[in-house]
Amino acid sequence: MELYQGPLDIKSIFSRWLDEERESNYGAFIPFIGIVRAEDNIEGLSFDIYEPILESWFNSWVEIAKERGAKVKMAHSIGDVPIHTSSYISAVFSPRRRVALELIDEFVEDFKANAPIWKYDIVDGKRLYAEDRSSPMSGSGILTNKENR
Amino acid sequence: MELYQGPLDIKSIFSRWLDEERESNYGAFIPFIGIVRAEDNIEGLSFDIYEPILESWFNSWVEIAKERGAKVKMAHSIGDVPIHTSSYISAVFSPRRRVALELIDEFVEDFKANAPIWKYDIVDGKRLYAEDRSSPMSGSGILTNKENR
Amino acid sequence: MVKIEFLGPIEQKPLEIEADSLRDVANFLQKIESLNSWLDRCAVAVNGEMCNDLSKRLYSGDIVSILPPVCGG
Amino acid sequence: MVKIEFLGPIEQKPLEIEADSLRDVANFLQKIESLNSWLDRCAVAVNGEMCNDLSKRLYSGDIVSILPPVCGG
Repeated sequence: MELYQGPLDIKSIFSRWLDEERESNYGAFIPFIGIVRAEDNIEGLSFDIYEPILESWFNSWVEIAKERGAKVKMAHSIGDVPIHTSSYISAVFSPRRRVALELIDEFVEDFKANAPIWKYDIVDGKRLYAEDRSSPMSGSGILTNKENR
Repeated sequence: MELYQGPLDIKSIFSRWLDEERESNYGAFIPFIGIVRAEDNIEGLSFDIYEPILESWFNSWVEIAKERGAKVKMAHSIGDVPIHTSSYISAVFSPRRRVALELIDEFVEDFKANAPIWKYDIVDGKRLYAEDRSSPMSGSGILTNKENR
Repeated sequence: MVKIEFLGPIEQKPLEIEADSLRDVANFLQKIESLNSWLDRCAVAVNGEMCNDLSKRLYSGDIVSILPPVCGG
Repeated sequence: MVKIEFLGPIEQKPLEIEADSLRDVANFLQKIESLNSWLDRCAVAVNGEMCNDLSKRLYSGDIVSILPPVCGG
């Protein structure tokens, strides 16, 4: 797992990952690249990350992938990322395409739901929490559940 | 659609595609890269392509993608491709990740089933048709169907 | 004359025959021993477009392509 | 003393309190007005590991992290 301040250099990460697994005899390589869209007059997005949990979340996917004979990789931005640049790339390597296609889908969806990353729109140079696009992590609400009131 | 003699220069195709859509305001970019695996003592794979049908097959997917606000791209090798190099890259660009994840799966699976490409193992310098891994295209059997016997 | 071409791994040189429809082509090809193992598993294109209709009319100069099982990627 | 930190967009400085369990932390946080709108939607980590168990024992020096709704990518 790789974290970078600001936008990702997607081409160099992609090339390096391809080289790293060149001799691993995987048959399918599927990267997912997130690009910051220009919408609602934003200048870009900004991200906070809680590394310890992101690390353990990612490691659990390394294990899931390993059980299927596959490998996952991921890089994400910290801080500001201008529109039309990238904040996120993840990838699956697998001997077989079905495993790769299913795994990249599950991995990216679980990333969206449970990776401890907070997103902000940048408008007029200010960070506005992207509340409408954010989801409570699994286990949310524990601090207010009824048995505790 | 791009066809090349021999293995694909994946890094340069990837970089060019990323640049081509840099300003298109897509939010998700998912390439699928096929890498030739070392198995059964093969030296590589070799491919024959029937271009007119591949072109029309690909164009039908351009239309399907367009209806979903997305774009597809594809490159494939003709002739010999050594192990651990690539013969195939396709990609989906879409504003939204769900569309992109679903489309790359459907596109790659239909490619496998219906793109008019014939694969050969290269063993001892000879081309052996990969019959066990090949599938009849949709509409196969028309020349021997019963009403015609 | 209609030209019949065999794609990919089918080791058969192109043929030219008189045919008014794809059905004529099918009847002709069924008589060629070496194609027996292929025809069941082959699809057909006429002039570069897939065709699933045996009644398809053919004209002189048309090209019928015989497409065996595929495996790209 | 247990340290409570608030991640991402929650504008609350870290707190240090006496607490024997995560339930003590929950009881304490529920009394803070400005956190009312957050707690329902927050998950919890203890010392960098997700925790779904209010009876979790806490020891002096433990760090409890409050994680609001996420959106990576």
